[in-house]
Amino acid sequence: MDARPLLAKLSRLDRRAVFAAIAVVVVLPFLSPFDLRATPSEATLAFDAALEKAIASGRPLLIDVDFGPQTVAEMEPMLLAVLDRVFAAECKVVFVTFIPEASSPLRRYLERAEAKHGLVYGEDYVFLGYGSAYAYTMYGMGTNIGAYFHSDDRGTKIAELPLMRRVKSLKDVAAVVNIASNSFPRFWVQYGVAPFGFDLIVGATAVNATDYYPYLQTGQIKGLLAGGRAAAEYEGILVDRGVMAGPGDATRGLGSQSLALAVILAFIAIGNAAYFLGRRGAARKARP
Amino acid sequence: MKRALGYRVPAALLLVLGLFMAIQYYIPHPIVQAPKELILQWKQPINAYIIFLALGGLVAMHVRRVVRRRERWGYSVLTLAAAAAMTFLGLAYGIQDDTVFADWFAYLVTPIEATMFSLLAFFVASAAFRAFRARTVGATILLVSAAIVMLGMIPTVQDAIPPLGDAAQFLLKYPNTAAKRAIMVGVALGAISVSLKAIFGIDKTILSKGG
Amino acid sequence: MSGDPYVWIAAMLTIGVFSFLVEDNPVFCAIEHLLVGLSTGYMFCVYWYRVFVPELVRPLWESGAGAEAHLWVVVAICVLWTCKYIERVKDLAKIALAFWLAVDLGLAIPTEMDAGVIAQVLGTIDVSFDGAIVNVVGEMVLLVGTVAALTYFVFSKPHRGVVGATAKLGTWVLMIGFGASFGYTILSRIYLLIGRVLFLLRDWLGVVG
Amino acid sequence: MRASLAVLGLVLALSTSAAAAAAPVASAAGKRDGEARGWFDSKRAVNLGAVVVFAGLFLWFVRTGRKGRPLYLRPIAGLSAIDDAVGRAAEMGRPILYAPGLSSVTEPVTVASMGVLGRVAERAARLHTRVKVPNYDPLTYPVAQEIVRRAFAKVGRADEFQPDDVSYLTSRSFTYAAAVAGMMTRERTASNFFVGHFFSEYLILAETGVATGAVQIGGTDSVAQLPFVITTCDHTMIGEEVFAAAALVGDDPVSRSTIRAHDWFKLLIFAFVILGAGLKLAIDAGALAWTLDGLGVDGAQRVIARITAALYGG
Repeated sequence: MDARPLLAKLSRLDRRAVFAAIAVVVVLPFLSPFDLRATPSEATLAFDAALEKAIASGRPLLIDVDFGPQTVAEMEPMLLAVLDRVFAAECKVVFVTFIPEASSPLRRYLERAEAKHGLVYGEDYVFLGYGSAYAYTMYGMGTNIGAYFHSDDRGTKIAELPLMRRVKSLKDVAAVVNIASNSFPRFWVQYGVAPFGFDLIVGATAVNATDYYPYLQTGQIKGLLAGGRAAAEYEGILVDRGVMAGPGDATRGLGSQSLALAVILAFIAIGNAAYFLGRRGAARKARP
Repeated sequence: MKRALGYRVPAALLLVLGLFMAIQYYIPHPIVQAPKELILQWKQPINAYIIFLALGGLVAMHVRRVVRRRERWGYSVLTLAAAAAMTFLGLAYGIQDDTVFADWFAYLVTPIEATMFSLLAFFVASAAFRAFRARTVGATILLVSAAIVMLGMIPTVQDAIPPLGDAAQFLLKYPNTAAKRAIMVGVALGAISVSLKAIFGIDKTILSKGG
Repeated sequence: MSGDPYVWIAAMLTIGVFSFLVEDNPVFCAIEHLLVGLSTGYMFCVYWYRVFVPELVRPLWESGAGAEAHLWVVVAICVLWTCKYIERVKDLAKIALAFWLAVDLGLAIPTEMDAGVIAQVLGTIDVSFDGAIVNVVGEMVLLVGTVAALTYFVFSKPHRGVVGATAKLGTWVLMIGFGASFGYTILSRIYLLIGRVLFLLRDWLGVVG
Repeated sequence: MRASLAVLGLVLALSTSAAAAAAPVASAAGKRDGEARGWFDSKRAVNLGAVVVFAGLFLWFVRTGRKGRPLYLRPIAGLSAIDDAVGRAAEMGRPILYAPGLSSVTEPVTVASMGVLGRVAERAARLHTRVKVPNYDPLTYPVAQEIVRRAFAKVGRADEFQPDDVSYLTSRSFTYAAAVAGMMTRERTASNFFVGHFFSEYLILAETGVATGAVQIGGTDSVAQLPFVITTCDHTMIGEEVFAAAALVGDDPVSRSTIRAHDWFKLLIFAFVILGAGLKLAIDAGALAWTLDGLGVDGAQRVIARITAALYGG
């Protein structure tokens, strides 16, 4: 059976066939789920170590959550894992966000965490709410948080919150954790770490994370969770450490992701095979 | 007078304030930092006002499209209705979590945007299928590098062939960082050069002398 | 199967957007225009309640003429910017634009030099050849790769001879880097699709636990 | 204006280098209370030095550029392809799409994009072709409109310019992606330009453009999106090439000449990298300590420790 006409047809395959294949492969694992464990990468181990160091210091943390509902699948598991870790260790945390649509999901996560860990608002954690003009506020918070957040998300004045009396500026926090689906970590480096030099720990989507490897290498960020896969790796670490009862959504998503990658590689192979056969066939036809 | 206001005054403001914003970076003294802090705080309200004007421009465009019955004007009616409804809900009942405004955002805007975002999974596959063909040396390197990283990221493959996972990590850690670092340096030099050109009035595109 | 009408609407909209993959159709066109309209309303209200009123209108309203002087500068800039839409005084808007340009472009010079040049150059010279062989090779690749890739961005010398060869090597380093991050990005894109699939299968149809 | 520019440049260079020289005195005063309160933050002396050197090179090449000496600059792929792309759209009688990216016009890359937009709009005006510019940023929107209007006027076709072609859509990235994808498919734009800063939504625009069969030219400084620009565009301007293209596009000899400043500064970076890496290797291998002892320098360890902290503190 001469494979060439089949492969030739495949190389001009309509992209909708590729779309259909991806849809099938992503849905399948959820109908018959299988649990896949991922070996943690260096960046994930650095993230864990940096967060543990910040918790051990006993000083409060600032967590800046900048992901909207669109990137929930990849970023929510990261945030939930970090919340479990910091509150299990009774660490005090100040939350903030620089994108408006992150506020309401973050309130829901914090309400669930408050119930789960028995937290007291104002003492164990504070949510400062949404601050606009991100880069400038980050730069300003380095010296004076009160100037940019007169009151918290619930409208109470900063001075009335016990935790905020301990956190006047970013010099008073052990580390800044930025879970972001956009490029805000880059602004934290440029307007926060460069001028003020505190520890920055980043959770990002896979695509933005490849941007931050240079920052990890230069030490400008101390740890990096790179995408949903790193979230699954970190879930594994916390499950082994007994902080999380069982694997979260990120681990379950690994199945879909692995199959989808395999399908894309198959299409790339087909495309190249057809391309070379097409060229060789044309070359043979060209010879007299 | 019109000539001066038209170009020379903005150009002078750009020169003086531009140099100040650059030089303040090196002078922590409060006399310099206080005005800078003030200027940074102005950004938020001015930004909001500029957005209102642009939204007004958008609404005006859709109204013109309806009035002049341009192509697909029916859809513009939908846009105007949606904008009016959302604005009314927000102004009348507030925008806190428990309002209809928040529900509309959570159950109308968010799913559409999240699904648009998820289309990327399909487009990244079709782009890979089309573009990763070993036509030239550069395209071949791109293809091989992507294939190694993809294979290295599949947990079963990584456990079956450990060196593949290491190769993927190597590519992401060293050549990828080298490429990004060179691009970042180039971009930074380009950005500084463009800033200087604008501040010193060499590049007049934005403040558009004349015309 | 979910009984909540909002979930049904969200599911219909999700399927409507996916239909764009097959081809552009009136349903997607309607959803797109609906989205633009809703976003317009959303942005107006969010910026009105969260920024414009608390930062400018309320302070001005409460303290009247005695407001901190700097708020009047904000008003002045807003008025100047509005002139862009009034034909006779159009050029006045350039003053507001110049202010805006000065703040961002002025601040870009030192911050770009810090984060874009100095940090990256210091990172490049911080080579450490101790440790495993793969790290030593890696550090070499990183050092030579960065220099070669930067040579690709040399504009005033024709890419011939030594410069040409280095720039060629630089192009290959760029291609390796792009290939690696493209491959790595596919992961997060698939997670996005997983998020929508979970919404349809779990929240809407209730097929998945 | 030229004289005042040169004088100002000198004043800038002198005052900042004087400040750099006075750094130890001023910073010592500032250091006493831990936080740099004085007139100079010594932690940023290196940054200041680098900026002063770049500004000096820049102003030097502004001067030589004014003398009008022809300067060689290697061709930039995306730039030379503009004319063919516009020609193709004119032949097919279909509009051009120009997406100036998502950053504000006050960001350097968008300023560069406005320069390229001016060239594209001018070519399009000459060939009676419409240029659709969907905007994400409320500040870029009126500036882009002004630039396209000026391009049509410059070619004497002010009447053919349709203001609604340059429109503001929204400041939400995926609403913008949906609207532009719809625009490309329905208006059947023949050539698409994506020049500026993009985020994840870029691939939605570009893949939709490829599906419509359009010729695509891309240029961006966003490192994360470059892999997708490479695989979806016929011509790509990588990072700094966007800034170089903007300098070349105006055919202004002074702007062209400033690109030499980039290259000379890169030369300094090459030298610094080679010396810096070499010195680090010498320190690691202990060669530096050995030579210093050989030369009878006492306290070699203290000197090396200070060098390591300064250069490789990281």
